[in-house]
Amino acid sequence: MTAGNTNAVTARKFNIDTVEHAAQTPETELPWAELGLKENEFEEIVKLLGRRPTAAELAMYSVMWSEHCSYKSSKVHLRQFGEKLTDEMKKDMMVGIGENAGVTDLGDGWAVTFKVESHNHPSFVEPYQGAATGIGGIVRDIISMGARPVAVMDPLRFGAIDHPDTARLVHGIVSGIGGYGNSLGLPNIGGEVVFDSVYQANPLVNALAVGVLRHEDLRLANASGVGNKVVLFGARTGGDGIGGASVLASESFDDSKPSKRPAVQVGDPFAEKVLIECCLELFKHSLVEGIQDLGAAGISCATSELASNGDGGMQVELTDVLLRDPTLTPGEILMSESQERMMAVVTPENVAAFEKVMDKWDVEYSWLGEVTDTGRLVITWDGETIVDVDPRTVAHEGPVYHRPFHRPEWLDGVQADTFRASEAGKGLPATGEELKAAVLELMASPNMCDKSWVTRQYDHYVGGNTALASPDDAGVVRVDEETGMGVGLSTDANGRYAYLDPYTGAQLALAESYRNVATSGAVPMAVTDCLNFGSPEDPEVMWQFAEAVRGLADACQVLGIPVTGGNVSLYNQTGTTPIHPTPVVGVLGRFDDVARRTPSGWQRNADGQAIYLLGT
Amino acid sequence: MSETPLIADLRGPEPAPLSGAKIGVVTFPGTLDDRDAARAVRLAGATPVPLWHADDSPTALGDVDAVVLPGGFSYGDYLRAGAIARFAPLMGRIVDAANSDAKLPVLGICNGFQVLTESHLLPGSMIKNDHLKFICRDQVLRVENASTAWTNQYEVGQEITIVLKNQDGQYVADEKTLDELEGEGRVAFRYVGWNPNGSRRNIAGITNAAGNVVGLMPHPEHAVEPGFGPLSTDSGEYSTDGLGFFTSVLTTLVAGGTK
Amino acid sequence: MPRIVVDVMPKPEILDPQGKAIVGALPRLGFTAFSGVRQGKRFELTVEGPVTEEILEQARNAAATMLSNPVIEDVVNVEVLPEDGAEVRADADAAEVD
Amino acid sequence: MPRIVVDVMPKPEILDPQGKAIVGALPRLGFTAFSGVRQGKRFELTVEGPVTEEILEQARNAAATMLSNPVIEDVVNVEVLPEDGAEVRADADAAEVD
Ligand SMILES: Nc1ncnc2c1ncn2[C@@H]1O[C@H](COP(=O)(O)OP(=O)(O)O)[C@@H](O)[C@H]1O
Repeated sequence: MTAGNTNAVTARKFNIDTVEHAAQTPETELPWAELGLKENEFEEIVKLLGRRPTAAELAMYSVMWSEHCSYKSSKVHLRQFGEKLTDEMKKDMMVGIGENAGVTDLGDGWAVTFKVESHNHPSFVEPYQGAATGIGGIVRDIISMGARPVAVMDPLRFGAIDHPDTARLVHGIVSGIGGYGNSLGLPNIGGEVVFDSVYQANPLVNALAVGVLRHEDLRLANASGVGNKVVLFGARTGGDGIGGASVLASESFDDSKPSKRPAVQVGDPFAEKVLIECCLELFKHSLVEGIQDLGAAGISCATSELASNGDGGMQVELTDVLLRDPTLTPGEILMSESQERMMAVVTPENVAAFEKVMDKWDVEYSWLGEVTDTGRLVITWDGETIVDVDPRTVAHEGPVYHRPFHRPEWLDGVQADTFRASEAGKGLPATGEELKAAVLELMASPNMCDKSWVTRQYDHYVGGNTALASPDDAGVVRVDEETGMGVGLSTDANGRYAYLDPYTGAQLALAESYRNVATSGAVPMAVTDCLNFGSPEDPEVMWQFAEAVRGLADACQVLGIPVTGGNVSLYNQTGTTPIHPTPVVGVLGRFDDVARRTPSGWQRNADGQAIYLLGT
Repeated sequence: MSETPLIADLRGPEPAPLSGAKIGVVTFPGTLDDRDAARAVRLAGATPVPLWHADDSPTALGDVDAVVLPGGFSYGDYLRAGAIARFAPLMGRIVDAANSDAKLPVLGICNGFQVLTESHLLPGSMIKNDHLKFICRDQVLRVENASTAWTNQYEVGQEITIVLKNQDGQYVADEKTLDELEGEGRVAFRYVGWNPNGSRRNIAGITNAAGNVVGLMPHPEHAVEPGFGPLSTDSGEYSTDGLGFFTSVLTTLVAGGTK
Repeated sequence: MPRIVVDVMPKPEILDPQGKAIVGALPRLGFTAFSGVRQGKRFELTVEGPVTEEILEQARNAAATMLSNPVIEDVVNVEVLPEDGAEVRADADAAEVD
Repeated sequence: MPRIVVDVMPKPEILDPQGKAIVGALPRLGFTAFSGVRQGKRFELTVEGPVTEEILEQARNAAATMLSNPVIEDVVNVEVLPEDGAEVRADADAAEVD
């Protein structure tokens, strides 16, 4: 609850690498390689700044120019989602790719925002917390659009069901998703559970969240209005996500004993639930001008994106950040990925009202600085300038790679290995008994069997607006209680198809999701995707990626619905063996009245109804 | 061509409004089902009044005629379910009003039930489900006491389907307390069929001796609107069995107190 | 900074589902020496400055009223932790290198 | 029967939402002496017969591999509980009568 400089004492513990100092000491060795930057990238930073970066600037650029934050390998392909938009596709799109999540107009002044994201690697290391914080992250994206989150979904992929490590992952991940989502009061309305040994040491934990808002509540991540205040609120900043040992140890005054940094992050769903309610109250009273969630790259990302999207600059005093761990160095504070935090821009007139909302919900906050007209992002540590950059170079003008790609030679072999007409009928069940056995075997296979052992661990009733959830093909939630208007969602993917042919595989995923939404009775309107692939530095993986994106963009054009947002997850591989390319596609559709939703399968008391098979 | 036929008639019967009655719905930090409880109150024909946990003014309860403590994870349930919420300033007022001569009707649902046991308004406690997992399912209950403020619209022995969803739902108390509850007819609901969390003697809900304070783990507020709740096991139709809790309390209020 | 430890255990007569699950799983991992397991909670309360009898009394009160629920739990221990926790942690380190 | 106690705490650098919620609530009840709270777990393992060094070793192993999650938790204590737990419980009784 306290604002102000509570950490001032610690400010003196570091050898502060100021901008001035950096200009005077061009020869200083910097750990850019350990921070994941390539030599050309480091040289580019030096060129942009006209001097070597300070330790804090290096920290910012390294996290923001990472594959995860900058999309440097995927950008050139993802552009197609924008380039292939037709007027028909743009009709209801209020916000497209580029913001925290896309927004689609539902009519009657309502809009809906949704997005799917990955938390694959953290979930392998610590399944419960990795999956839990995956839900937390995607839900904050939805809040930051000005929306109330209304449901979540969780497409999951695990290794072989009988592998010794699979139980650890399945049970940890499922209870993590439930533990976090259930505590937020968000119904889980669908997802997937797939077992395939290609995901053995690289499970896929994708999480989708959907939220609804009135048009006037739409918020974007930008900082405008000179003199407006910048505030950080929610959880305190700890050493989360910085990595086991700090490579910025040079910053530390006493570098003989670097203090420990968490190996994994622990989620606090209670803090996030309070954060949701608190943000909704801020939106209701129009108390924030711009807002941004803190995910990967934390304060680096929030400050540079807010400033870069705004029309001026920003000035921030870093010693005002409330810390969970007082030993953090400035660079570490900038890189920290601590969960359950948000940053907002507030006009001076609204400061008191903002603080009142924080106090009501017992949420900690601290005022960090303000919007300026300099066009620069300036960050100080106890008054001394440690960052002075053009925010666009951090947030939006990072490196872009045209990675080489080529069709894998092995693909012909895999594709040739098809079902042969000459073998048709061989081994097919001939008798009733055999048929029964075959059906039972299919029904019992882990990928086909009933998923209620997973879904009953998820609350699908909370909110009282769930019209369909598991075991139906699409989840349906009511948006407007007056009219019954609502949305239907489905997520689908098939890594095996995409492995055989990524272009068609991605299209099949979209088509399946589209069908699931359409058969529930909704009119499909928008697409979100989570593209899970191996290393982009492998030209064959890069080809799979390029093909999948091209396939998806082409199919969206045919179906007339836009991709409004999504996420790319690369480097999903074990050693040099990539997972199957796995584009997970989510489709959202609109219902005039969810009373008209159609459940999958026939209902009880359906005696005498006719069954038709449609399509080819 | 005519309109697509409705698969199910999702519209509920229009309940007779008794809109004069005000029913408070408490929100603690981490409460999840407050909006659902308010909707149930409205569908039953009364007016929901939001109450804030931190309100410590003498008039904090306003002029509400009854109070619902809804479900959720107050304070994350991190210490024990309901353990921290129990100390909210508003809880002091509610405990006093429930114990006063006026016998304010109080219903605790799930986390609300846990808050009531932590406040010692109801005996016993809840521990982790015997299978250690969160569970969400359509649950059949048998009404064992139909004379409390919240159950008088049911019949003894009636089976109702509402929603069960919890992680710490196993009701425990020592044998003496359990015998007392049984002897005094204070077991209000029992699980039918499978016991979903290992609760002693299949107890799903209990009442205080006066019948104005009732707590249960399952969620009646999720079974009030056709199309958005559980399916009843025998008919396969949507169950609105939960509405009876809210119409019961209105009947109690009309009658001028607990039966 | 000094810390006070509060240990809370489920009452012996109350079923402990977590303890039960653990005792069932231990033999599968080759730990056969244990016939029963109960899982309780350990709280460490940090105190700024010396732990006076008054503060210890506050800890006992907090333990009895909030940190435990007397219907199902017993407070089995309230004590000041040796300043750097050294002697206690020695054991733990031994356990960790295994 | 003899019991071995295993104490497990969240690692100091890891966020402890439980402790955080408790430390926020304590002052509202007038317990103002505590600046921080961490919540961990206490396990009591029952042994049939005398606790040999071998059994203690098994307990340490179980603590490190199963009773704690080494990614986020530390085993801070593994020790044999005094036979009837008497001296430890004395304190607790004091706490309960308050
Ligand atoms: N991880 C999950 N989370 C939530 N719901 C899930 C999950 N996995 C499967 N489901 C739900 O279970 C039902 C059956 O899933 P699935 O067997 O994959 O269906 P289908 O084979 O028809 O696609 C669907 O309603 C789906 O949304």
